[in-house]
Amino acid sequence: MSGFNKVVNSYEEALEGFKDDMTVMIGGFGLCGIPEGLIDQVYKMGNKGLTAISNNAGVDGFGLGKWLEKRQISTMIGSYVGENELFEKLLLSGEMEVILTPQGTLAEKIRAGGAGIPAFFTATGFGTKVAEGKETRNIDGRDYVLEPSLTADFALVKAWKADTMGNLIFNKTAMNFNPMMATAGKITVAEVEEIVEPGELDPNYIHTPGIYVQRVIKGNNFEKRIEQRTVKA
Amino acid sequence: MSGFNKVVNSYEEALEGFKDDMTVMIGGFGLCGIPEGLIDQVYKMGNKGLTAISNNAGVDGFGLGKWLEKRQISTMIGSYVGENELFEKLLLSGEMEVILTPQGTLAEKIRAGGAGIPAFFTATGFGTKVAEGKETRNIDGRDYVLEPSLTADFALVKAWKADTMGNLIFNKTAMNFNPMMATAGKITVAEVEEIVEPGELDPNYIHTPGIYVQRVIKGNNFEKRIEQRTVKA
Amino acid sequence: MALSREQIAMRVAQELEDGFYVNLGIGIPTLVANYVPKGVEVMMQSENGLLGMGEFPTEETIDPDLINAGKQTVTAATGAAFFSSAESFAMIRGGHVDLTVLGAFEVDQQGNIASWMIPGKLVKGMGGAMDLVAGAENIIVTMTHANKHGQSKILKECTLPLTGAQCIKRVITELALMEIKDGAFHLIERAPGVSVEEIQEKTDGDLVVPDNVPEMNV
Amino acid sequence: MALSREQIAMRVAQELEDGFYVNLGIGIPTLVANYVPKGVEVMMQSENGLLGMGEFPTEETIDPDLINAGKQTVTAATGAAFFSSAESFAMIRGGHVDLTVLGAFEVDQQGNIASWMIPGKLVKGMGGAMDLVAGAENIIVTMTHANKHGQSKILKECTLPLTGAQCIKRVITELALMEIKDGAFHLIERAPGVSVEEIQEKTDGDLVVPDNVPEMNV
Repeated sequence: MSGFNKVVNSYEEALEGFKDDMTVMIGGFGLCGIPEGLIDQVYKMGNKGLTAISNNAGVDGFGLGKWLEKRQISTMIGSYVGENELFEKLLLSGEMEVILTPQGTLAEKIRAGGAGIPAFFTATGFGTKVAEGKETRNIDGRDYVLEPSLTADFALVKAWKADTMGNLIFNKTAMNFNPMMATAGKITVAEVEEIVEPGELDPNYIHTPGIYVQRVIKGNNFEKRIEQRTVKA
Repeated sequence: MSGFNKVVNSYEEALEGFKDDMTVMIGGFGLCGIPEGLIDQVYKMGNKGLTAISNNAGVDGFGLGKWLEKRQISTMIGSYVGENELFEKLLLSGEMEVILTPQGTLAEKIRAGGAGIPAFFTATGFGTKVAEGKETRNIDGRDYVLEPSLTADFALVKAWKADTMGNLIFNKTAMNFNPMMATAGKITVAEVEEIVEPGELDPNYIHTPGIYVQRVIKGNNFEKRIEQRTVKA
Repeated sequence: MALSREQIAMRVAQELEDGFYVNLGIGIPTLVANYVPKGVEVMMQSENGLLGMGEFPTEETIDPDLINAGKQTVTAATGAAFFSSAESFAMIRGGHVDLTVLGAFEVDQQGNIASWMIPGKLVKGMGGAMDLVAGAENIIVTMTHANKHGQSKILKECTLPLTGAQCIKRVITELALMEIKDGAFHLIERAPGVSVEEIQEKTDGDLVVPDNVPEMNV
Repeated sequence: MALSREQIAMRVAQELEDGFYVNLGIGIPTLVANYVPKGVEVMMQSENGLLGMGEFPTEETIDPDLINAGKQTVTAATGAAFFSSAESFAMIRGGHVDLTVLGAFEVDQQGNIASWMIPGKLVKGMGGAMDLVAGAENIIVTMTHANKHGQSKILKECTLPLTGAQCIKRVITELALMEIKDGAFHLIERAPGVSVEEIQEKTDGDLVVPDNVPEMNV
């Protein structure tokens, strides 16, 4: 088998080497574009002490909400996380640490992590709680906060299509945090709706080049639950 | 006319407001993916004292080589620039200042400029001339240099196709520095091979969203000169 | 008469210019999209990765992969583009969005804004609000002038944790349109039939009142 | 016998592993692509924005929009991807490239490399070399052991302006394969028929020589 064939055939194989106390990034915005099957597999495996980096924390009983059920997350890094009763309970009881990060800063910290940039300045959060304890600096008359980058042991992302070499394309706003996370995982696992042969994806429109992706798995039966089903009056 | 119709019909209009002593970014890698007509127009207008930010500086008589003929550039920021006899002469005579910047740092400085990141750390260039006079810092055991971002008064980019709203797609390796430069110009002008109606480009595969682009012009007769014509034996 | 939520949105919509790229927050700001003036075209940016947000879908066209930052199903307008969250906030942080409209719990006369956290209650997080207020040159805050207990939210100094420092220049409430500069609120317009005295009474921060305060045209 | 340029490339090619993403510099490194071992597939990264560089085109398929970092016309391999220079160097700087092969004027026993500038001569610029040496864990430098005047380029301390500090761990010359660690060159292999004495003589830096120095298999 070619060294570039990254397709694995089971969720067990997709998460081989995933251990307690690891740092893991999970793509998605709300429930849109989340790697449902990989999240379920981590739930099944029951690993504890995880640092989870994800914009949101799922809802009760779905997405990362499942990890909360089993108290798998010890630290959650996200921008908007409280749409979930259990989350609130774990936060207030101190069972889980939560590091709230502005959404754009979170996205940029992850991109920086993947791109070998250890830290950058941003105006976001200057003068707020977010800047507490961080270095700040005035550059050309404006105040900025120094933000370190983020990387992870595993990045679990959801893509629309992959080729067997791990080149990925995303669909519409299901892209969100997935491309940056794909670059920032030591092991990046992509759960996708369709796997095609190399050459079938147009090289001019690859969102995530395969160099960032270590494993590809075809997901079963994505539920794609909608949080705010809103239609035209 | 809709406020989103960014198409201009002449190079004069495309470069309205372009003045002496401005900072200008010019897309391209070597002669691949350069905005030929916009470069020619600046040559015709004869503006002087320009700070030119471009990976390379063209060749004698073509691309930015033409600006050199008229001594239009006072400061050149690039990564690899000496493929041009006139360039050498201007550099040695002190008629032009040259700020050599590692290619990846240059790309990242431009991206950062467009993205509102005023400065970032990178390991590139640590311990070399590039780091002289710059802040350095050890982060988690590795040494980094602080690099400020770059922006420009005008960014002149070359795309393959645009819609009238300024959404751009690039072709193959003619993409290179163009997408980042498009984000970093106060006024970004895209010279393109084809202009289509809004909706004709697939929103899932836009390389540069129109928000970054102020003017679009259809180029005449791209020469697309090849520097190293290499074919299979 | 104090403005309704819709009227606040209508007044904000008068600030839209043809060709503007606009980010609208949740709540009243969302309503602004319903009142875009005739002859004006705007493109809505949604920070989860969409430039050119269209109207809500029908039951037939609903797509779970196409939502806005409020997690509502939406459509893409003609000429839209999809991109990553990093690209989206590059636009926002880089100052490429022409107008940002968002709600707030409090603003103060230094231009500070508090909109994301009420200590003691559950903290959901700031989402993209801190990036939006840090990135935009042109921000309009829509909010009620006072809380349900009648306490002013237009303050000398914010009491809640800030979303951004010294970044807000315009506020539209049910009573007034105010600009913030030189450490004070400046009354620019009042809601039809609302007296300057009522506005002054409900404003805790320093309020500069010119001789003539025109009524809003809503 | 000292290795030919082709033989140096052949020896480097033995370091390729199936599934490697590789960036090859200009000169001898480019030749490595011709000697990829049987059963090994690699993808070539070209820093101007191409992952999966293919062979040179024919006159019919030549495309001015498709070049490599040496500005030569190339083709795209099956499974290739195009991207911006920022993305390309995100890959490089972020350590995603498995192997980088590049030339040098000098290397020294601290792992410093000088490859871009000879003061007094025209300076063309460093291109992507500084990013490549800073970003890669796994770098092989290919170079001649000495210059045409017989002066060693395998030094105690580089004399030319550096491309990168303390980043080089392996060097392959026409005479030897050496590793750099603990402030010295370690002789690992010698070119067939080349004596340890000749290598020592042409090496200015400290050279650690084990009891047995096998010949390269080229």
